[in-house]
Amino acid sequence: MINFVLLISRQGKVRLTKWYSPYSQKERAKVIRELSGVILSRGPKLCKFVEWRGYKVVYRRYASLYFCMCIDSEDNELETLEIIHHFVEILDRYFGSVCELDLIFNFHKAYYILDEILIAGELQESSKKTVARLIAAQDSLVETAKEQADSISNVIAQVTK
Amino acid sequence: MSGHDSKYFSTTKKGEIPELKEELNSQYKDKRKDAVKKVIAAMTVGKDVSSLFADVVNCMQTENLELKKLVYLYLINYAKSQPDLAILAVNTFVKDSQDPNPLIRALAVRTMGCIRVDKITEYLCDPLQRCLKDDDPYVRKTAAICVAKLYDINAELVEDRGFLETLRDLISDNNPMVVANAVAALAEIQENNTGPIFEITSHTLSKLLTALNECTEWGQVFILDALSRYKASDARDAENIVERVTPRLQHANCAVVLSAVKMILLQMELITGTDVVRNLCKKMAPPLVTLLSAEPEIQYVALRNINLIVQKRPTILAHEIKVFFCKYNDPIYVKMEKLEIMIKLASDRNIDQVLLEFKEYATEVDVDFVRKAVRAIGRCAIKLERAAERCISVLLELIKIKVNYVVQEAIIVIKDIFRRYPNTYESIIATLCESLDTLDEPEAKASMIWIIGEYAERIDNADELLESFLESFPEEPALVQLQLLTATVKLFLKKPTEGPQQMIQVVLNNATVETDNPDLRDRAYIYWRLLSTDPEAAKDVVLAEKPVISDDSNQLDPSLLDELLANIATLSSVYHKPPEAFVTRTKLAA
Amino acid sequence: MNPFSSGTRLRDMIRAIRACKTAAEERAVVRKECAAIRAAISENDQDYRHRNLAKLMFIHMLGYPTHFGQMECLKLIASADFPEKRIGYLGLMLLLDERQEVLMLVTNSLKQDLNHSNQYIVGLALCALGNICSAEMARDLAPEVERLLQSRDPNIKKKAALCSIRIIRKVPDLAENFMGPASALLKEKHHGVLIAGVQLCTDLCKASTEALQYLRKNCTDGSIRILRDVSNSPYAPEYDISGITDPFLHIRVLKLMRMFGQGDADASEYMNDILAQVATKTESNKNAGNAILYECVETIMGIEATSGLRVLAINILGRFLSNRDNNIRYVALNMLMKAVAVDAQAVQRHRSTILECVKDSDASIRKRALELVYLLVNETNVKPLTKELVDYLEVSEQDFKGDLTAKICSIIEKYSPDKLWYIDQMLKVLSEAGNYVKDDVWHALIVVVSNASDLQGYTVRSLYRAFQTSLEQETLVRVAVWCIGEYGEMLVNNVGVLDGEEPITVTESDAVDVVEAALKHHSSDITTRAMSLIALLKLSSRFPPITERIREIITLEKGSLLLELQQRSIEFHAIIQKHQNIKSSLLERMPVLDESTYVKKKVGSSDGTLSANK
Amino acid sequence: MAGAVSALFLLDIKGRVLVWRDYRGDVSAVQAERFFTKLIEKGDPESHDPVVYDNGVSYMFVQHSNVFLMTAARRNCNAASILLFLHRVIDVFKHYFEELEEESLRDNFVVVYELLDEMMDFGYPQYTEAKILSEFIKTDAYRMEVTQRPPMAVTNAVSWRSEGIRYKKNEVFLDVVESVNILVNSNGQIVRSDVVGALKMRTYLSGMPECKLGLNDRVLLEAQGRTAKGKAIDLDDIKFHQCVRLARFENDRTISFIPPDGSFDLMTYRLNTQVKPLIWVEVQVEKHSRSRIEIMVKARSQFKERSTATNVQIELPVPSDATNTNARTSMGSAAYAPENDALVWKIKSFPGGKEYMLRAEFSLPSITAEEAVPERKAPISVKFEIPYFTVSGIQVRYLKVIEKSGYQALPWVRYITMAGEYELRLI
Repeated sequence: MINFVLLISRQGKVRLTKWYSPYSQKERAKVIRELSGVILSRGPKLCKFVEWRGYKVVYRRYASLYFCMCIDSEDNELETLEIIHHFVEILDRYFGSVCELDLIFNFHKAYYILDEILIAGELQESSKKTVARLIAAQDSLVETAKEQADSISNVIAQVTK
Repeated sequence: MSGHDSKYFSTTKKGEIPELKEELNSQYKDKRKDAVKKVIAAMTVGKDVSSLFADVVNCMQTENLELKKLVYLYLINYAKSQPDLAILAVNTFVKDSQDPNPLIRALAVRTMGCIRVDKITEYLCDPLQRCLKDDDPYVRKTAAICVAKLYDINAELVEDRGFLETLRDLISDNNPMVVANAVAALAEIQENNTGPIFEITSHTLSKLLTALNECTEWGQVFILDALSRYKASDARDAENIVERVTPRLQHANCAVVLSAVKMILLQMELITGTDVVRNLCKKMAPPLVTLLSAEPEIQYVALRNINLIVQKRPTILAHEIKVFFCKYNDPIYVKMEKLEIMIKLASDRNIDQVLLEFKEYATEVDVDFVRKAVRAIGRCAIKLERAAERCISVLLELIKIKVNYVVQEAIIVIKDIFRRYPNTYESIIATLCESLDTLDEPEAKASMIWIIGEYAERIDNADELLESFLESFPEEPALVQLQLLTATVKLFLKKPTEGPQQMIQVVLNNATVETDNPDLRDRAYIYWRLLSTDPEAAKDVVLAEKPVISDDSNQLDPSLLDELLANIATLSSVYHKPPEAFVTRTKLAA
Repeated sequence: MNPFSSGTRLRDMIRAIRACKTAAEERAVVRKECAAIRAAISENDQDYRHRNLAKLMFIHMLGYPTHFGQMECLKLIASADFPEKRIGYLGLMLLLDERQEVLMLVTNSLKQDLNHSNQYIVGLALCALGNICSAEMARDLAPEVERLLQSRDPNIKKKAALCSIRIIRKVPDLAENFMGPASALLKEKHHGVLIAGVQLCTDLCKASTEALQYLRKNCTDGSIRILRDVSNSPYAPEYDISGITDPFLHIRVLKLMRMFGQGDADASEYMNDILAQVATKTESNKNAGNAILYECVETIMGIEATSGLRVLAINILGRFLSNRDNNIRYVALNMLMKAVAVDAQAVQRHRSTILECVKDSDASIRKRALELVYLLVNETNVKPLTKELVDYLEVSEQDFKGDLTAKICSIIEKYSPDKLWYIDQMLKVLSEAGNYVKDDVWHALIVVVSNASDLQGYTVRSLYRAFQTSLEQETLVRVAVWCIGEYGEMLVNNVGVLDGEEPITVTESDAVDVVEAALKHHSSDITTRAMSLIALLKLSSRFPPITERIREIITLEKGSLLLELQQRSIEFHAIIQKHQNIKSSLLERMPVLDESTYVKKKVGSSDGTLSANK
Repeated sequence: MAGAVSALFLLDIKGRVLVWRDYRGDVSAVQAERFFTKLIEKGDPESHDPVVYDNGVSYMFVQHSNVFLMTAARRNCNAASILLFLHRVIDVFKHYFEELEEESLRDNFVVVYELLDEMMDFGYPQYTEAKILSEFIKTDAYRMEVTQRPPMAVTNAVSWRSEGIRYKKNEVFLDVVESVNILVNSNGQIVRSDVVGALKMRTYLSGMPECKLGLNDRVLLEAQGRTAKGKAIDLDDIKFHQCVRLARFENDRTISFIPPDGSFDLMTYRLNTQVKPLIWVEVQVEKHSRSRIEIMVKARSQFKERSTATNVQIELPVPSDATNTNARTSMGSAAYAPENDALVWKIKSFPGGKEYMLRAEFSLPSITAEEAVPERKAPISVKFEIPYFTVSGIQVRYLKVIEKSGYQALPWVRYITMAGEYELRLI
């Protein structure tokens, strides 16, 4: 299983963290510090796996961002690389040529997407199209609610004018 | 597999190197300059631009000082990887070293010395020779350092070409900066050499003391540090030197002050007049205290040094303990050092105040600092007999708060208090025993076990208490096992009843056939043999009278202390280790 | 209106935080923002609750405390509207985890939402439950989830399946309740549901043997069919990854098949064909294909496969090992470790390649390779392999020296053909990397030496020589000090000189010099110093003429602040001073620890720790 | 004895190299990484002491804004000198780029390299006078094609001042600034107090002026056999700018110097006398329930009525998750400053012999933090300024300026006392 997902920038800034196993706040900070130290200093030609406290951390770099997933030692590292890429492609499709800033200012959307891909640290959906459809449906639910709210406040505004 | 990743999140450029190559060979001066800047920028962020070597060197022949500096910088970086190409640059270097502009002459000789390529070094000799005798002091001061550079690359060459003599001549140069750099260079060469390269005679001494008044602050440090090797011939000589150095204590530069303090302390060794010594101590105190108003990093170095100084001359800061009280915003590393010094300066006169402070610190949030504060209280008890009781009552107060690490730290130090004042404070053992189950740190456990063994005859249930540790004997760290072994032997010798007799069997068995630790086995067998051969002798040996331990606040061995004092302000004095403990002579093939 | 609810937008807050240059600046901005949020919370501000929680999530991600906002998640979840619920659940998953008591308060809301008519709201609840539920909540809500496994909506079904995984991980007892619904999922067509269902089955097999038996019986065929379908599937753009249809499904079903085939010849038999097909037909020029091959190899190794299939698997690993991609090399090394148990000979063929990997510039590969080399050592190759590794020890990176040293020592201990070789190798390691050698290793060395009476003279002399150059290597110093104490006279008298050994001239006083140096050297710790004291005591018995000098050295420690040193020095001083008559009997050669019982004990204890870990 | 450093690194906040200058070729850029790994091993870099040792290399560092300045050395170098040098490097960079931060270093890396080359040679500190350096190392904006030469000052005995400076109006401003440092225990006892003074000068003088400063220094006045009209004072420790002739001062206590151009600290001094706290603060804390806390504060000025403290600011610590902090004051205004976990009470003007009150209330959230660490016990800190007043009673008796061109230059002298580290511990 995937124990946690970590997204860190080249500058060591955390862009997304998702914990599927319990870690206290203090441990989380320590994990992030340790791993960013190890991963950011690895050269581009080295393998994308780091053994760490009996687990394996699989990472993949996209420009300035490192996507990391910590898996159990018996899990398939090569598949995890594909899961990371799967996530990135869906992000890319959603944001339209995704960039780091998209993930910073819309971090909650990145989380929504991740929640359609992984649950309980396991893969949920292998179809990018399906994920996109589910997210779009939920986004539109939110939009509708917002429009309703706006129109209500408009009505109120009209009345109280 | 990274091929298609780049399309995400990225803005990469392609073909940077060929583009730069083209620009470097542009016919326009400005374009070339910009290109070299780009190359240096790339080098700065760690990209490998060594393949542009020939193109960059081509830009070297220029009137533009800025461009020249950049090209030189590039050369320093890559000459080693391209020694054959680096030779191409030699002509320009030689030419530049005769440029009418002293800035360029100095730049050339400074840079050449940084290019650690043997072939180039030979070409360096003639320009260096000239520059050492240059009219401009700026060039001479640069050349002086360059001799040390050359020596580092090829010592023989330096000796053969007589550069050492020239360097020694520069000590008499009329320019103080040149003198200072010559001193720095000579001192360094001497350091790597067993023969007498740089002997400080009384003649050089007075030259250097004169230069001291005129050179830059950094130069003053070089000179003072070099002079600290000088051995004064007698007390009068020493006093003279001290007199010339003392004004440096008023310098705003902390490094100058510390190096001056070093000089004075060293010379004081020779001075016999107690008045003179007392007077000097009085003079040094205020500047040392003022160091604590400096930047925290400097404070740290100062505190590490003051720690040494007060071990040698306790009176210097005897009345200044308050300045070492911790401020709320002091960085933790400063607080830790202040604590050390507070222990050293604690006296019967100020102990009440000091204890109040320690108590305050013992309730802070930083665990290491709290532990250190607790230990400090105990160490004051060991140091000050008349205050011991007050210290112990503070420790007991802290134990009552029942913070685990505070209790353990307290027990460790109380064990030493018992060793310092036997038969005085044992009444508190009962209180200590209450915390027995909470001990999980080896040192605290070992200390408690020692206490039980040592006072077995006064603790009614000593056998029960010790027995509670026996079950886990095989899993305990060696430190605890060894104490448990000795404590059980003591118990048995003091109370040779059935219970202890069984316990000693268990322990001896555990510590001989059930372990592979040779040290533990040796220890157990010796006890075993002793007990079985001659029980009376065993009593005599194991329960032999212990000398009372002494005050541990000046822990350093006197000869080491002297060596460290001779190294005041240096890393050695920060580490409290002799230089050979951390300076390794291996050179990296970087 | 409180003065802080300036009502900055989420975007503006993020911008303000990004503009900070130092940690201190950032802290100040965040603290101000948090104070404003706290004020809004205490005023029960509804309009901004949504936004404030979003801000808190961002702040939480940066590592600041956000405990005061936890209740806000619950309030949002309890709201009737989807937008509120969506952000509330997200906050719940980010700001809380299973260990917080507050989490229990959400159980009721979850229950309601699991029964909601809106599938997306059900989805949110399942997701939250699947990601952070505690054992208690798992028990409370398992019936709801079980029911949702039979929902008609694939979105709910797949989420419920994964949520079930979390539930049985937290409460394995519940596994049986899920067997039936789980096996039904394998008949679905929807890939998401299939993937989730396959995983659920795999986890059920791990959780309970009963489930394993049930599923093996009912689903082996089904799993084989899924694999066959997906691997023979024509081009399916929705699931295609570099020419392969749904590698994720491939891999997960291969995993499940491994569960079924493990130790079951019949089930394995059924799988042979399809595994052979996957192993031979899968494209290996892209990562996705390799991921499948890798999983397939593992399944082949894990089940009762035919020998032909195993050869196929080992060959795939051989190809992986020579791949230029470091990822592939890494997984090859990883899998070869499992292959050793199946076909050691075949793995041995790659030994030299593997040994090169130990020296790779990639730390991950080095570590894997070292583990593998360790498994490959046997009596015939131990000498050359050890030499390679010891030579490499000298130039290896500092960070790697610890692992490397441990492995070398363990190889030497396990496979040494003779004691002389063992001692020589150990001394080399101690001199080169003594500071990385663990206690049990040097203890064992002393056990061996004390059992080899013909080699004691040679050993003590070698140690004496090594000491001169490796004074900084703590464990070497300890072993040297102990041996000099115990066998001092053999050192001085050149007892038992071996063929080809150069005799040396060491006086009694030279021997004492060495121990004294160890006692006083700045790098010596308390153990080394304590051992030096015993060695000195022994030497006073071995070399009576210099007893007085030894007594003087020992006396110096009588005031030592270090308890152990003081105690020893007092005792030893008393022995020398007052009990000369019994001294020699106390210090006779120490009884030897019987090597065979010792080895047995050591193996026993390490087994013990292993089982404790399981 | 004292060796030199091998290289100087400028690192960003995450420990990555921005610029580095290799002086001796015996360390590599990898070293910077090792340094940082070692540094964060134990957590926060800011709490690490400034000397880090790893495998034969000693690293010394200081932090400024988002930049680490670090040297790597394989020898036993002068730590005091190097660390101080790093601080001077900061000053020089600040002089050049106004702000020293990652961005300014990146934007100006060419000048940074040039400066590193000039300030240090072969690992030995050489020259750190920013003003003089900027005469021959120019930033892009001021670069000229004319060939630069080293200013005389670089190697002169007067290394801090160039020749040929001209002003139409020759003026000297002298500010005497005294900071009161005080630490009061929770029982109201003064634990420590001292005064640190500085004579801050700004000179706008032509040519090479010789200056002489006279103070009411007891030692000097007694040596001259004079009893001053006013009070003579004892200064415990005096530190002078390098322009002051130390030997001369040692001899006859004369403060004579050729000043640098512009502003500098001519001298600093320290006074160890027990100072009566100029502003006294008393606090009472009442916990009404676990979540509601009330504090009452009294502040009293304990100096003469004719003086007035200005910009008084009293910082009262509150827990980091305090909510709804409300305060009422009898004078000035109080506001919650969450960035400092404090309630800040500001009083613009606080005459001597007065007493003001503050009453504040706040609540705490019902859920406590997961790993609730005990709160740091911050003290109350006080800031203020009292113009026209010094605690020590120091007086500038004269400041003579003599230049060969013979111009007249009038000195302008001001006195001010302010709070330094002024802390009162809470219970």
